[in-house]
Amino acid sequence: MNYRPEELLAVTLAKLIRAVPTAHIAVGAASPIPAAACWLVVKQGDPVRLSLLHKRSGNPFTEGTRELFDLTGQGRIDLFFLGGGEIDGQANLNLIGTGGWPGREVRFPGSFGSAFMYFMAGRTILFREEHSPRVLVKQVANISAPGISEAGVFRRGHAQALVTGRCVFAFHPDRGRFSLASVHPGETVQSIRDMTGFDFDVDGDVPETTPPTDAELALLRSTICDEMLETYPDFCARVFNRKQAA
Amino acid sequence: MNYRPEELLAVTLAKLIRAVPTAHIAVGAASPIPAAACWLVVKQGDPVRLSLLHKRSGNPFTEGTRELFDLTGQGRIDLFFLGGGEIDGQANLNLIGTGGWPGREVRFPGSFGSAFMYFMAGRTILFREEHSPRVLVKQVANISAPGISEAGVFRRGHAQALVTGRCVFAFHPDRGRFSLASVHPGETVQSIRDMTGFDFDVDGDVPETTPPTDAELALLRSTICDEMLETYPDFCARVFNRKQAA
Amino acid sequence: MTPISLEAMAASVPDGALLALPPDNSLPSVALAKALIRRGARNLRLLGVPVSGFATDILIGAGCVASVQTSAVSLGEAGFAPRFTAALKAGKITIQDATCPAIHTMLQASEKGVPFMPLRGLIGSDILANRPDWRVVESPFGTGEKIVLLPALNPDVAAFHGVMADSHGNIYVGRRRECATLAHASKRALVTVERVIEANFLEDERMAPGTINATYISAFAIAARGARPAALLDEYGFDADYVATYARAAKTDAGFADWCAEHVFESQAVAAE
Amino acid sequence: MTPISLEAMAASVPDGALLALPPDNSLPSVALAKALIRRGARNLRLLGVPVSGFATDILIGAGCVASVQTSAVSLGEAGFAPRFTAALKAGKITIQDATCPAIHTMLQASEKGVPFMPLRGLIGSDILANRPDWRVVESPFGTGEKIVLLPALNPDVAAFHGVMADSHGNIYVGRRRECATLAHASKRALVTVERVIEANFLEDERMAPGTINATYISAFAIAARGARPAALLDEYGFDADYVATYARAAKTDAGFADWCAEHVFESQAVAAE
Repeated sequence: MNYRPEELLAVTLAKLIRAVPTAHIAVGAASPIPAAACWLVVKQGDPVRLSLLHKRSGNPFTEGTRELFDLTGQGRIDLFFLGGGEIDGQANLNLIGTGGWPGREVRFPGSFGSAFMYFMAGRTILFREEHSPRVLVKQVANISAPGISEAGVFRRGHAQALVTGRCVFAFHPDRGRFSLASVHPGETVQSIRDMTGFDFDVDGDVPETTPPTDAELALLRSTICDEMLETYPDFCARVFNRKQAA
Repeated sequence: MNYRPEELLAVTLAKLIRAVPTAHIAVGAASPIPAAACWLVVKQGDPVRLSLLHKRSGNPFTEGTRELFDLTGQGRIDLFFLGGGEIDGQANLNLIGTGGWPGREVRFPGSFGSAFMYFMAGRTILFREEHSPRVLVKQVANISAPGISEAGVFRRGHAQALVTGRCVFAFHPDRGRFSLASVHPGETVQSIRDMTGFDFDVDGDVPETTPPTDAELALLRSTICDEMLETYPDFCARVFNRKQAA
Repeated sequence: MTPISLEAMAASVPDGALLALPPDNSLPSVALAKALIRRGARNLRLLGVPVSGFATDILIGAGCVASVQTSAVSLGEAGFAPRFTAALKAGKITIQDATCPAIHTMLQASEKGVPFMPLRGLIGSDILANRPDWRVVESPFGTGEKIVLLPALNPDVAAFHGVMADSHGNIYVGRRRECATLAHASKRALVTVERVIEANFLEDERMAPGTINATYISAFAIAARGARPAALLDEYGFDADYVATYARAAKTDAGFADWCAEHVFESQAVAAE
Repeated sequence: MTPISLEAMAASVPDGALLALPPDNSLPSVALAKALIRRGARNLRLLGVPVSGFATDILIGAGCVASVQTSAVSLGEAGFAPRFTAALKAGKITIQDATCPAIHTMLQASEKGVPFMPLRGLIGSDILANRPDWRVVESPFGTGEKIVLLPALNPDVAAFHGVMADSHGNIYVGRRRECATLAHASKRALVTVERVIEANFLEDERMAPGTINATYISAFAIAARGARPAALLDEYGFDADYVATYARAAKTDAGFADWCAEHVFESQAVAAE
């Protein structure tokens, strides 16, 4: 394996981005791998606008921090990324904590904008590197943002997929369930079942997640690392072995 | 008479302003006499903040044109000035036009912010130089902004007074009627009745409107004219005989 | 993002569009209004943000307009808007009256992506009585307050004149933030500018606060003095003589036609100056 | 308007106040938070606008806080906020969870002077289930849409750190317009700044768009590097090492007490540097 797991994930996310027409993506601060995926799509030549939310210089918003939410409310954000301390089989997200409300066992930082963005973005890619029964649970302890909504509730988009360190799930809002789309090298349907707390569908043969090409790796390690260095110095140092100039 | 009618009106308005604690006044563009009154209050030493809405340099608003209305909605504007193509005895204002909706006989420019400001400013001084049965009517043809409101409608303030070229009326929101507060030199209660389309109360003897003092006139013609020259060049030329430097 | 021509911009505004225009104190693109007259636009539904001025009056005079939604139509110091007044009297246009903060609120509802937004005031006004699209509700918070809910308003096209565009299509409008709200709330924003600057305003802390992100801008065109006779921040002042001359000429159909021939059609170069 | 001292500003915030604080990416006044610790403030009800960061965690650690309303409490790259987490577990504070745009919306309602404002999303979230002060209604426009109405939120005190004040008390915050909304929505706005400039920012077209009018500012104090460890526009960057050191120290009560003694109490001069 001539690539790092983070590089596989970035390339995999990039393919999911390109699978659907996408004009504008917003990316949060804590998401270096999704950010790398977005830059990959841009550097591969797709005319995608990226709004990097916590970029210090060139912050895209001039109306203050509400602008991201207004922009998304207007329907101008085609794709957002979300994670969760817990994610369940209905694609419900828990960023609150485990145990009773408001996280009596383990308190997570909180829901941020998830209870709005998950409804109002054109679609969401769920991303969580840790793939364990602790994170991928049958039912989340507390719902920060629901995976599907009842009739009468305005909802522009849903989860497109859930990408983890072990596999890619596709989400089907009509049936409110995930199906296994591909497994990363070294994983099997059974190994995924063993590590997943929720039930999911397996429709036919499940392929292996396509590894990065040399061209993709070259892009990631050069121009994409350049773009990311200011916002994600630790990530660039760890994954691309690149230090920021002092 | 060693003063102009506009100067009497400015001084009269200034007295009405000072009669009630006033921290912040907003003044529209078409209101040079109210603006002069506000400057008079300021130059007489009262710590009043003036927001001059159409001042080109130093426009007080940095949130765009909605900020005046937001500011007033917040309860931060203690006093606003309004006029009207028609004003009736209940202090209803018509800035729409005469005849059926939307002004089939004579169309006025429109209501501007009156349907909001009249409710949300701490109080309003109504000002209209023309005092005739054409303007001061029994009932306005169309209500841009009502003088009083029914229970259950949030209303922060009402008309304090109506100042015209002939007299000062006080407004009593509890009884929804004007009373004659003073008549300008040369007018009588009867002459006011003759020129007023609506019925109003006369409580005891009606004094004559106090004329400007020499000190007030000196202020108006010097420093206040200086302040007003940029925004109201025509007014300063006409009333104070001052031309703006080229 | 590269500029398009003013005439191409005018061609991109379809007949019948709901076209939002700021008034004379708020960066109107008079250049685009004139180009719309030249292209013979028809049945435009104008929205004054929140009132209407010179650009609205000339579009009405040239027969481009079917209706106006606004809080007032005025030429300011130069008085009533003559072509608006004449067209309304002749039944050639309809008007839907509002009040300034109601228009801001309806645009803010679109900006936030909500279907409606509340506004105080209004109750007891005939404006409300003539707006079947507005609703009075009792507050669901148990206070007994009656309050108006206004529906989101989503113009087809917003048009205004910025000071400058940068290399990325970001537009500088300074403190005239109502143009930003308008761009956010509209399906398309068409902007004329004095000039294009090789820069990225969003990377410049001093420029960014007065900038509208290019993500909201559909196209921009260079039109020097494109707000004239309106003022443009500290770039140039209000041309009161120009408006007064117009107000006198436009009192009659013939006078307007002459004015229009000279100031709109005779030479685009002259018109844009 | 002339500056007051930082300690006088802290003294003006009463115990029990609803105190709104922007997070680390949005001009927090860490200087004022430290001064509040020094004055021994108690029972503060903090509001994260729309999330909470370093300043909130140190105020909680010092025992100044009774409750937090926020959309998240985090030290960003440095991880979970240790004093928040410990105090919540120990039952020393309560938390009222929200989601970012809900907090913006509740402040915008106060900014507009309306009693409530709608927001999409939220329905089906346990955040909503735990907010008895929020309402779900069916749109009165006949669409059948269910939507949340949020009540106006009017903090007693807003505190943030601007770049500079001018001679009139106008405050420059650049593109961080959320500080303006916060000032508009609050009963009082207390602002620390790096410096005071002899000028009127409202008379300067380049400064005005990033300025908050003094009409919303109750008082300002000079506190050099007053946002630190947070960044201040292009003035200084985020001090990740300072926060990481804090996060390690504040894992324990004793570690926090030591950190606090050194960084809050030892010398105001050092703390403000």
